[in-house]
Amino acid sequence: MRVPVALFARYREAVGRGRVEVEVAAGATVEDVWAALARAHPVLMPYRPHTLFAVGTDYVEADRPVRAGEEVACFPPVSGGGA
Amino acid sequence: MRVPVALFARYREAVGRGRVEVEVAAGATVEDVWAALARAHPVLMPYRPHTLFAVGTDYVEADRPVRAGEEVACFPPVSGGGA
Amino acid sequence: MYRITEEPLSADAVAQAVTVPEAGGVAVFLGVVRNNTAGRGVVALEYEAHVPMAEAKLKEIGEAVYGRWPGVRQVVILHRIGRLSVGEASVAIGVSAAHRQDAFEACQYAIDTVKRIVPIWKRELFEDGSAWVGLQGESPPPGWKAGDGR
Amino acid sequence: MYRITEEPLSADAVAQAVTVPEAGGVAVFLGVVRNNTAGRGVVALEYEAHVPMAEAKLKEIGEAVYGRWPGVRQVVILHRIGRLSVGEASVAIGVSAAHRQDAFEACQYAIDTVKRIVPIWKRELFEDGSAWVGLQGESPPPGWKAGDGR
Repeated sequence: MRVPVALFARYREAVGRGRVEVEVAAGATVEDVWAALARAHPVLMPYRPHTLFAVGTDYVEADRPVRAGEEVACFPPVSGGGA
Repeated sequence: MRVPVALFARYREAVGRGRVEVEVAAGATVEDVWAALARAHPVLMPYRPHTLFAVGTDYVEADRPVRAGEEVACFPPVSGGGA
Repeated sequence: MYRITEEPLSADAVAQAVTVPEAGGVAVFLGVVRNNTAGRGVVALEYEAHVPMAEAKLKEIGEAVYGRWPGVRQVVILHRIGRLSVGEASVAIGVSAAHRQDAFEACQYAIDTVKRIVPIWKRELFEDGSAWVGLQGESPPPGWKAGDGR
Repeated sequence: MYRITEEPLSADAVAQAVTVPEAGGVAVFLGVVRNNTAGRGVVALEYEAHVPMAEAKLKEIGEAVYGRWPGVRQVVILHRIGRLSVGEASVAIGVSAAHRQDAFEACQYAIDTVKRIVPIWKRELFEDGSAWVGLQGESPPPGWKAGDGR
């Protein structure tokens, strides 16, 4: 299945756009989506240890299965809020 | 000597004005000023236990001597500041 | 800036007054006139101050803040007097600091100390009367007559 | 009110939004763009957000506040995105409560939690370059080449 992936901050800049699609097998997890993303955009590989994942408006663990139609967001640790 | 006395809040209301003068002996203390004030305005007497005193812009103890030309302020516990 | 004023207070005024290029956090406190005290409906409050002493005490509080929190950049404390309606601010405090923890702590210390030492008094105006707020009764204790006491 | 916005933020906007007749204390926090980070001159910041998720998280934070501090009356959390100059506010939080201690505690909890969980990122623009802020390096580690890794 094709899974849309949203990228933010340095991930978006590294890839050159904020939204890509990856192809994964049915039953794939968020980790599988990341692996497909990093294969297509190897510049992201070193970021994996601190990467956060979200589906919809919630954080998810990497072992969460992705259902058809869901978008996965990948991004670095957050840094909003000011001082 | 004549000592000007400034009154605030319920003390001012009880006496009917915010500034009075009392006559005390040279070397009188703040407590003596209060006593003269309360003699002239007995309505103030029951307030003594919680009364605060100031000279200039500083709180003072009741046993502080009053020098000629100083004004003594007498007032109830403070209640500014909102919630 | 430490001032007793009859003019309305605003959060922006104190926030802007303490915003400086090296401060990253600004904490503001507003004390606002509530519509009730212990369930009794309040229409307005009247604040009265020993103005020169009150301004001196506000300044003392600000200087104590700079001493205790070296990270604090600017402190502003304003207190309004006169008649205030429900929802209006009686006190406005702004504190800026490089880091937010200092700003919060110092702002809280400032309002706690304002309430404790600054010679300001308030009277609550109810629909059916009024009362000075504080430790003493609303009037001489029941049964007391001029001439009692010492 | 929980919103990600490109418009300037103000202390008054959040203070007024949380002022209600039964609240006597209003605490406001503004996070403001500082002119330096660890001594390096900052010209501006750029904030970027996962907007729908960020607004959902702001709302979660507000609901957590109501749950933990029953005395809290109103909570507003606004975060600005886009390019901000030194002295402009990136985040504005307002909390009203019957008593001030609740307002301070809840406001501090809100900003602490915003920084921890809301998907917003900032990049610092220096006179001589820029850098994303956060745990990861500014770019892939030195010596890393595409094809390394798994």
